[in-house]
Amino acid sequence: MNGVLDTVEPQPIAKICGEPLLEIPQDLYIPPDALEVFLDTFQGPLDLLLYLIRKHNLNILDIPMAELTLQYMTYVEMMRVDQLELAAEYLLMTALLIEIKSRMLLPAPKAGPEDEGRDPRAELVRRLLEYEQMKKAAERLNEIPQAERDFSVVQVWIEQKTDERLPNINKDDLLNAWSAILARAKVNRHHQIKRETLSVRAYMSQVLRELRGRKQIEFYDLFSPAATVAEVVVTFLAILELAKELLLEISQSPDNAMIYVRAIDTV
Amino acid sequence: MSAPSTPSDHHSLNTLDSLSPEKTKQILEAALLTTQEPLSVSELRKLFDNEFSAAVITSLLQDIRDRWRDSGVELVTVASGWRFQTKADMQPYLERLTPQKAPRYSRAVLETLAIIAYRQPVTRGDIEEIRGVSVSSSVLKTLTSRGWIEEVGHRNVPGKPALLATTAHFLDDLNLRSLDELPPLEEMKSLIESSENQHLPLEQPEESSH
Amino acid sequence: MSAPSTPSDHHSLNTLDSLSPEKTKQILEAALLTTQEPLSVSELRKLFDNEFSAAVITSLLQDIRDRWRDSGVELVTVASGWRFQTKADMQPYLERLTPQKAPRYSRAVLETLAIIAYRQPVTRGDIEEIRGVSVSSSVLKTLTSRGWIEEVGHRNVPGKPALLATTAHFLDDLNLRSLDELPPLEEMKSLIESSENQHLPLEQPEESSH
Repeated sequence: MNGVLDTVEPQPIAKICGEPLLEIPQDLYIPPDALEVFLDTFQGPLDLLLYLIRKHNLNILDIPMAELTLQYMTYVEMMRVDQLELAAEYLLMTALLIEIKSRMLLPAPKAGPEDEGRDPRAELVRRLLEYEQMKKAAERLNEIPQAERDFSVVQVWIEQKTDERLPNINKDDLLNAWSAILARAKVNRHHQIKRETLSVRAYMSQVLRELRGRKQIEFYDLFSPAATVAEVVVTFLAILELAKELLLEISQSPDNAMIYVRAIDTV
Repeated sequence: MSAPSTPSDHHSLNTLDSLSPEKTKQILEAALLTTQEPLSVSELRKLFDNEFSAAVITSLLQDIRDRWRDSGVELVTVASGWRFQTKADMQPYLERLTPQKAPRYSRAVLETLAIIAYRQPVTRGDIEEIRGVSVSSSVLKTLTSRGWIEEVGHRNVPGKPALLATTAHFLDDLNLRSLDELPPLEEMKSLIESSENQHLPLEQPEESSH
Repeated sequence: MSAPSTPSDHHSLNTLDSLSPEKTKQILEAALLTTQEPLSVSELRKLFDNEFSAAVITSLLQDIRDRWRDSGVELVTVASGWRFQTKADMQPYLERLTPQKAPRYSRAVLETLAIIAYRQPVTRGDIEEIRGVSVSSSVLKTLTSRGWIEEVGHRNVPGKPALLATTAHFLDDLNLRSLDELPPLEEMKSLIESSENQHLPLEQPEESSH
């Protein structure tokens, strides 16, 4: 990259008709074939101007404006095809140089005290120097050892213990969990009653199934010995509900001994 | 424009003749220290353009392993090759650098645990009854594998559902001597009763009849 | 590398009776070997619940650095702290393991980086002003995605352009502890004087000042 500026062994910047082009021609003329290389070699018009001044001792005062302008315009024409932005920048630089040149040629106006010593080249020179300084800084920066390119950062595997960290809880967590259940239960109570009612209806079906094909069944036989209290109560409620809906009939023997349940045959 | 020359470009690689065993080990060590993934012997041979046999590399790796023995980091072989890793006793210290958020149990886990703790022994169906939603197997598995709940029997109803209760380990982990030390549920009596009542739909059954 | 036992330690480690100086160094070493990002002394103090002073930790780190001196890996201090990294002469070998080369940046990227590093905070417009060409978005993206530059605010002018600055990670990657360690800017040879002294600009070298 800095090959053009500081070549120890000159490398051709381009080959034109098989002939290596070792240096940018001093007369500023750059053969069209080399233009692409030329554009890649310089970062922009500032970079090119800096090169011409430093390498060929081009006097900023005596830049051959007519020639330079003509050639810059040739580049601009060629660049317009696919590098319009860069073309514009070269065009701007040409305009700047012409402006400086023209101001240098005009007799200096009677300057006010604050204008004293102002050189129309000063601003361009300031920019050129600032750019050159940053260009050098970039080169120095690139020489500093860089992670990944010049050294690698150490990173060793951390062996995780097999037992993962487990959550801890305390008594209050349990209490809070209960509170949450309580709060939700209140909200859901209506819903839950409905669920239970449906289960009564399920037992009603079950009782009816047991009565199917039988004349009557003893009340106690409707209750499984394994039944929970809840099941007993639900079964009882189911029987009452069936009686209320006149789907079965409950009767008791005169000696108050046996209770019978009989399906009411609606047929 | 060509890439700028960099310091590393100027190092001419030593020919193998000039690579001392010590330097060879340094290179192996540097490679293993900079890659988290295990490196196989055949990969490590690439460091030297395959000019050392696998046996030579393995022998050097064993030397390196011995040299690291007294360190907090060790060279180990795993399925895909060799790697450096920290020893287990470093873990408690290293964890302090990256304090992870303490893991937390989900509400489902905590509520299930609370129901089992306060209402034991209970079946899964009981828990679902109280929580109003089904209990996923993973919730019970979490609590079982933590050693906080266990099956203590089966309820004598169709399906013979398992009865769940908390363990002594649960009490230990919560620093309790007995279940009596759980926070009292005075203000929740109504809930427990109401949830019991919900087993028994005695509340205005008429409401539901059309 | 290996943890050879070191001669008796001068550090007073009475605060943590159970931790020998050797074990303390093992822990520091393990922490530094496992983290890619540099660790500051204050972070390293967390390893021991801040029971060692920064001075003690720094002194132990210097011991560790000495101990690693003959290895392919070195302990260095950069902007964000201490870290282990390979020495430059390891890189040619390590590159053989990783097929893709580390990025080498174009002049456009490097010049933009230099302007941001030396003139920060700067706007994109400032950079364009100095380079005399527009700055492509890909150049800034390259530097941002490497983590070397970031937006640090906006200049209070129309359009509120973002102000760019270099990051601590940039300093880390270049082994620098602060921006002061960047190479000093060179004074450029004056352009006016040299051209004023020349009457025949294209032919005569500087010596021929009339």
